[in-house]
Amino acid sequence: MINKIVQSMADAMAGIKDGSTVLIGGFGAVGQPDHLIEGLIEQGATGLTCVANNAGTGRVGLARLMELGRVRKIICSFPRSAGSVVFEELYRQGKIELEIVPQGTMAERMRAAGAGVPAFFTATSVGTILANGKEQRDFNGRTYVMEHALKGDVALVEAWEGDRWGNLTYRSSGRNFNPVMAMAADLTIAQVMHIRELGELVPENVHTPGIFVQRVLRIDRGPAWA
Amino acid sequence: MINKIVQSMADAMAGIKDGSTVLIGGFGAVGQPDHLIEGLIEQGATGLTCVANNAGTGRVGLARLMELGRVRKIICSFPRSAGSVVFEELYRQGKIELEIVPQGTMAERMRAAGAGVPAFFTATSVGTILANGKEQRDFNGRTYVMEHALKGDVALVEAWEGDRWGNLTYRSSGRNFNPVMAMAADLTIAQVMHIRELGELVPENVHTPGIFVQRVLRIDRGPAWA
Amino acid sequence: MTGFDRKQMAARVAEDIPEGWFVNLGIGIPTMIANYVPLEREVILHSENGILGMGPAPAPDRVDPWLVNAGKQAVTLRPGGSYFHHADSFAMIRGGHIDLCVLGAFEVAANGDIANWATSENDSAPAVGGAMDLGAGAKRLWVVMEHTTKDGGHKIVERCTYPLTTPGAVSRVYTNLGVLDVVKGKGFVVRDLAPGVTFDQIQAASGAKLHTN
Amino acid sequence: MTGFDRKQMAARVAEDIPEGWFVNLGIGIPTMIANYVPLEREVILHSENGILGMGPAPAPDRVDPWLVNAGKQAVTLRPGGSYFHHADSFAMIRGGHIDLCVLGAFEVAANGDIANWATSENDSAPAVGGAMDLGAGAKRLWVVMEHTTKDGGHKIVERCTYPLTTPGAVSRVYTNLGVLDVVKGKGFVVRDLAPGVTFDQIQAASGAKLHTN
Repeated sequence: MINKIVQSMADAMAGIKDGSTVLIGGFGAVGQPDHLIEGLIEQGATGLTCVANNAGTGRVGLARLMELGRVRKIICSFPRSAGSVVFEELYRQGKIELEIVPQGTMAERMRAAGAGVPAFFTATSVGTILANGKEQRDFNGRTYVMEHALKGDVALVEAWEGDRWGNLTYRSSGRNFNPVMAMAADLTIAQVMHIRELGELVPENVHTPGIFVQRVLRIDRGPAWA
Repeated sequence: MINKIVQSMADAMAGIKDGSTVLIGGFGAVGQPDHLIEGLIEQGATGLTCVANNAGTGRVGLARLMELGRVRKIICSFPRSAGSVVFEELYRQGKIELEIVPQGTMAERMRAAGAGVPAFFTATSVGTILANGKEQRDFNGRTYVMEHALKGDVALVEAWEGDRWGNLTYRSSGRNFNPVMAMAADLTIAQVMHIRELGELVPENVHTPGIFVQRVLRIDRGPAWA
Repeated sequence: MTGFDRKQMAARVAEDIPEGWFVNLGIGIPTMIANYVPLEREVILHSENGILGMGPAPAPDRVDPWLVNAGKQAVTLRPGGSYFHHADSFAMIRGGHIDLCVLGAFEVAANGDIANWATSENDSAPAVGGAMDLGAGAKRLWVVMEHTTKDGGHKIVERCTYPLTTPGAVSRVYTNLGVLDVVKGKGFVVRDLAPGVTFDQIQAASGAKLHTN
Repeated sequence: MTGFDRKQMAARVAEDIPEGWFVNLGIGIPTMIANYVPLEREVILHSENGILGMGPAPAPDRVDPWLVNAGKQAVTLRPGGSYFHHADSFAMIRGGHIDLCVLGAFEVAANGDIANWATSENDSAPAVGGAMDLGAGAKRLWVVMEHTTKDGGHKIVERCTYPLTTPGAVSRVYTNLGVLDVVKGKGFVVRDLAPGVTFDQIQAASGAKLHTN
């Protein structure tokens, strides 16, 4: 019997190696796998490259992981959210590397990694400093830059429901980067609000098929999110 | 009030021009917009380039459109289905142009067109005659070919449900090429089994958001498909 | 010189958005535009984080923590709305399916260049978000902003001095002083003046030549 | 020389597929493999037309016209199965998420090349379908086929003579005479012989050198 449901955070985090590229879902607090990030802090892997839309806020979660010196590099579109104090400090001190990627290019680079496309062309960033050093090329009279797939060793995602085959659904705008990151990583770990019996999810409405998911951990995020 | 629901086949087909590239959904009979193809036959546009997985069977639908001399070129992955007699005849007589595309490359080329990606790289077809004349390039030690976006002027798709904003759902394996083609065309026309009130479709489970759909026509496919 | 206040600027943009358009609104004044499009004029709002059909902010006791806009504010979903993932959301943008994007800006140039994300090439950690995708992908890019900086510096310029977000993308600018079209080969053309504002006043507040008609 | 019949060939392949694999089965003998994987050994079948978790053929009175496999035959969906569109389906294939693909073939060469879609470069209208995507994308490609053509021609060859589907992709071949591994730098290695078949017999039926061990 296939059973991707794990019973403990330790099992969820087992085997994440130093130097891994970790994709972290969410857009702000919504769809962010808070508990798994805490689990990663606990687990101890270091020298990480983290890919997330934002560079953490306050001194918890991703910000805490950075503060502990465990993040070598961050790849994101919007590092300067309100309250991204830890990142700003580390960046000023030269203690963290930053790669700024336009949000849509970031999503598409991960989708490409998941879909076996090593590189693609986009008009986004053409004529800006973010295109510096990138190959450019004209198609039908318009200029595009070439962007490369962005693959993860690990993806931490949040979902609404999950089953033992790893099928996931998302709630409302909690979907955001999560399905794309699930596709793009070798080891995708999902924190879910609800475990469903196999067959309970409507086959037409599975948002991330289990082929993209290796581990599912049920988390109680509390009544505010229920 | 936005209302993409049209009341007649003539309204559904209005404005399709000679020389158009027409994307036709479906995989075999499943998810194939049979009625819209009949509508296109009636409508009269000619010199068409048709993109579909198969090259038609029997002497109805796409095969009939070809038999009437209205199709200049067909782009497909599998022209030689059982019963693709019309295509075989025309092709032997040099009366129709054929572009064979691997099935996944065909889907991805349309998805790219819909997503504003003019070209991408894939390992599919490398080392085969289908890669002849295509640009090749190595990424991380593997060779890939460059493939171009495949855009439609018109897409004919079949869906299960539709609403007046153009939101669609698909049933079972009837989804196949339809959502990808809906993204890739300037004018997407959907034949649906059921019209739903706005708000009846669950927002998380809309399969093709209305932004990709211009016209919706209700069709009764009969009890076998209900 | 009276001019528009921020609410009036948002309302002025809203006037020009026809029913049926798919529209992405940036953070700041652009977000306020939604308040001035009557619900019965169906304009479908897109949000980068995977929403079509965004509605107004919820009552404080009806906030859904799972539903935020690109500015991370609580919003609602209208009947007919839908959710999708980030790659699909940006496929809509990059693929040219969004009829209109309205952004704020630091500078807009006579050639349609927009700068709205970084104030220096040496900016330590500029936050680009989805601005470059929207600038390059939307069918139309309009800007709504104050006509000048707080200390009177020019934001309507011949050439941008800040790093670009997208070259040649802006087709219209709404400011507290009026509405300018950006016309290829010509530059800024005054389309409308705010109440109590004269052409000479809006020209004096601009760092680029303005044309009439 | 007895050897396997078609059903036994399918059953022999099925033996080697472990629980938990995502597997795509081509048309013909490959499709029959599903009948020999017991449902309690959970192998998740993928179909190019957007299905994961395909189940056996339905009873004739329970056919769902919306649900067909890549060969357009009626199938069922197992609990836990899901549907998705063609681009997502081939993202699974191209992205290396399918553990195993089993195809039929005209020829398999000692270097792992497979030819299964066209019998001549001048073929008027060859039908490639998803074979090249599967050959290039699946983690493993196995072939199941008769060891020779009906008139005794070689299908196990040093070099393919027909146009390739994918170069260097095949890692194992199941035939009516036995099971061959394709080992890089070495070629065909006999892994198993069908009942009543000797090494000399299988070698004699092959157009390439076979190795033991």
